[in-house]
Amino acid sequence: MALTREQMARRVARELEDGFYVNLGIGIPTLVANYVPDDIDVMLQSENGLLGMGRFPTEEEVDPDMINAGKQTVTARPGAAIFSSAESFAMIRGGHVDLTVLGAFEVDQNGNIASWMIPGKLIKGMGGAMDLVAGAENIICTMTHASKHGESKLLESCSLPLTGAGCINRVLTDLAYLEIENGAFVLKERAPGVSVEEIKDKTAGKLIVPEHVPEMVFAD
Amino acid sequence: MALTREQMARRVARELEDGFYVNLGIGIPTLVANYVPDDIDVMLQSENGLLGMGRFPTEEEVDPDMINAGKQTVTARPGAAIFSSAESFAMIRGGHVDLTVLGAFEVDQNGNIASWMIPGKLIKGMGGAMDLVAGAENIICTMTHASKHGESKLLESCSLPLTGAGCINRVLTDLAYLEIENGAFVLKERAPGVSVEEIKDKTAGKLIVPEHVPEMVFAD
Amino acid sequence: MAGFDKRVSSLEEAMAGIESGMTVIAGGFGLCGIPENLIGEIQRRGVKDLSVYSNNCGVDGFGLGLLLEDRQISTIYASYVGENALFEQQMLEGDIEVVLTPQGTLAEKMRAGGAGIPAFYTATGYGTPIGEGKEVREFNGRHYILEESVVGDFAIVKGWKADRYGNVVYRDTARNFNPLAATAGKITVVEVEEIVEPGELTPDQVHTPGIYVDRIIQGSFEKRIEKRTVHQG
Amino acid sequence: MAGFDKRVSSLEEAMAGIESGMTVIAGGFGLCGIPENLIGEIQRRGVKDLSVYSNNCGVDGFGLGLLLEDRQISTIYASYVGENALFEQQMLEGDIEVVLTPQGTLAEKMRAGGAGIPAFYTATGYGTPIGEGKEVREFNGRHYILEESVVGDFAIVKGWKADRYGNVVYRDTARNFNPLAATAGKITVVEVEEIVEPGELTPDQVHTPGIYVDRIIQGSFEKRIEKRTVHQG
Repeated sequence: MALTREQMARRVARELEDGFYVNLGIGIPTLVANYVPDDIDVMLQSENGLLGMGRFPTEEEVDPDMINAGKQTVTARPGAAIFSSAESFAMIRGGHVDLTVLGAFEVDQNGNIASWMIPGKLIKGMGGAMDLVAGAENIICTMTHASKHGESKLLESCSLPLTGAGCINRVLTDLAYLEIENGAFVLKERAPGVSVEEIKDKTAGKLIVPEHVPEMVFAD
Repeated sequence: MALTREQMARRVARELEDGFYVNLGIGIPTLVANYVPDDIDVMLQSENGLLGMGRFPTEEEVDPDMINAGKQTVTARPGAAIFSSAESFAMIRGGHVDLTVLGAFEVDQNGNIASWMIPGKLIKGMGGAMDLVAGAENIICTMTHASKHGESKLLESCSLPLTGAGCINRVLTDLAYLEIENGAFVLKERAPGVSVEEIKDKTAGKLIVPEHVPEMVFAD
Repeated sequence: MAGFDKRVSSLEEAMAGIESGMTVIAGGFGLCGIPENLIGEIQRRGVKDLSVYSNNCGVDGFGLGLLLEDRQISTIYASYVGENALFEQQMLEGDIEVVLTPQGTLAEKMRAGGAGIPAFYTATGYGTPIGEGKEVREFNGRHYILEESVVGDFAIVKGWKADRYGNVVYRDTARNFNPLAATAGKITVVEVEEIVEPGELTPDQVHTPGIYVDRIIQGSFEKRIEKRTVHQG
Repeated sequence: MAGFDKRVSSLEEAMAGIESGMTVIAGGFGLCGIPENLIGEIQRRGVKDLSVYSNNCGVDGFGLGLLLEDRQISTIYASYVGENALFEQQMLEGDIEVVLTPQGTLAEKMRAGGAGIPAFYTATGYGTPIGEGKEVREFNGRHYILEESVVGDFAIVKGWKADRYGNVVYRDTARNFNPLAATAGKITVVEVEEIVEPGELTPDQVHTPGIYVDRIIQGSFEKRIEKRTVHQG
């Protein structure tokens, strides 16, 4: 069975370490915040200028001056800091963020990522994504393994305009967790009940399958 | 009679305009603050990170955390702002300071200035002077017209290492007020009792003497 | 002290001098911290052919979206154009030139422009369409592209409080691009919620020192919320 | 929450890992806002051959002047070396390499280093000895030189207050180079006068967000005054 969005978020959350400063993109990455293990603490960075993003506000707390990069109303946790966009991207570009989680349309075996436009179809803009992938050394890309039509999104070479070149080394899809090494996807874990064959079928890029590929385990 | 240091400062102060942000260098330029005309207000910028420098503190007010770029203890006036060195030089480099007054060893007819080192003899460093002369469009250079030995400091070409190239257009010496235009010093005013001949003698660079060169007047 | 009293009493005075063809740098992120009333005044004046630097372009009927309606913007430098149907349409139809610019690069372009830095290198966009045609240079084994900074004819900024000298503080995440925009205008206009007496803002806490600011106006703000998300329970 | 508790309890712990040959970026302007105790710890450790970026080099017997006494510094990047006889002597005798760097360029080198900008153009120093051997480029008819940024193995910083997360505020003009230095260290150590509880520093007023800071230590400071000037009357 392919992972649900929640399971994907839970799997990503296992990569968090105590004391990490983390930037979570829109969509599935945002959900990761709900699954931070109890025994660790992470600090969320929102690129519009907030370090230490807290939960959503109550009705009474809603404040138009307090939003996150997804434009959602949020709160700040005690010990938060607020700053300008220049300072925010100084942090990001300067490599001070420990982990970035973001979605993508395509990733390829050389660590290229495409996530910001589909020519002639969709132009939303890159927002902060190009800075994030250029600045972080530690990026997890979350995406479905293939399109609805079964076309692989893990490619030999991205077909869409790139967001960043050679910057991705970890991918979590609804089918598998993979690492990118030396021009290939290395299959590290399978979603529960998903066969290596299915992953092979849906991976267009070069795939290395180790002898043993463990299945992910979700406690409940 | 050559101008005193105080007269030099008074003459420079006449160039101040209401609402000017001004950076005053060490020495004679610092004295300019004492002669701001009563009917105007200027805001002093100190490059260590203070906009709105006030008077010296009383004994009770002395605070080691509040100094100016000359390392003197100072106060901040109401409406002052304090910031980092990066922000301070953003202001300076970005051309936001209206007037810079600084001393020099030599100035030449092409607007070059030398003020920061005498090879083999004196190396104090340029501090913020190179940024100031590169960033300000409006600079007044204050200096004695000639050395104690009678050697001109207003040259055809600076002999000492430069602080900035082609950036000076106004010079106030103890003998005269001059503007630099098209590769020449233009004599605009004489110190009281100083002859055009004396100024000519002590100016090594190309000097243009208009038909009428008014004498500076000091009220008291 | 007239020389430092930067208060103006009307929006007309606040935007005096803006003309068609000018470059305008705007603070704000989404609809948060945007200079609502200054945008309204630009709309009222009907100046055309503006080049605008702003992270977003508002939404249909609010924020910079207002200037799209009247086709006042010819070129916009922005990082994100989503959530604005009219914008997307004008872009796809070629009515407006959109120079998509990574958010951090956009921020740094403004900061550098204000700081007298004409250009800087960044790894952001290297190897992507954003890097095409730009100089590439290697430093310490990594590739970077050269980006030029920007100075606008006008910068329009939304602050929280200011004094008459033009010292400004921003509130929470309404800060965003505003302090950068404030440094990068030949004429910088700041609208705030409250004008306070000189000395009320602690010097240490001033976000934008008055030296960058030319005009200050007090206004009232709708502060529309783009995505109202609340905590359940 | 151990992961964000950056407090250390001894100077030894604060400077753990510093070795001979490393690059150290120091905050402070003259003797104002200098990390007195961290400098003392570097002296105590006796590490040699340091490259130091600091606006000044203290005075004889205080501040970074202490490290000159024991010849621990091999290269210093500074804008001003006046008021330090030992410094001038070591420089003239070639015992120490001094790379005189314009103050604004020094500040921007630190800021850019922390911000992932490897190099930038500035007009400062063009046409002077500082520009010799550096790339010159013209933008909009003006000449600029290329300056590279810096990241240090350590940054040593003096703050006023900090919380355990490493958020720092500075006091008055003791801010100076400190916030820039704080961004530019692979390991950034901040000594402060007071450690406060998380939440005591208003998020809007934090000068250095904790993400830049690795270690925080509380200390006491002599705060020597270089030029005590008082108002008469």
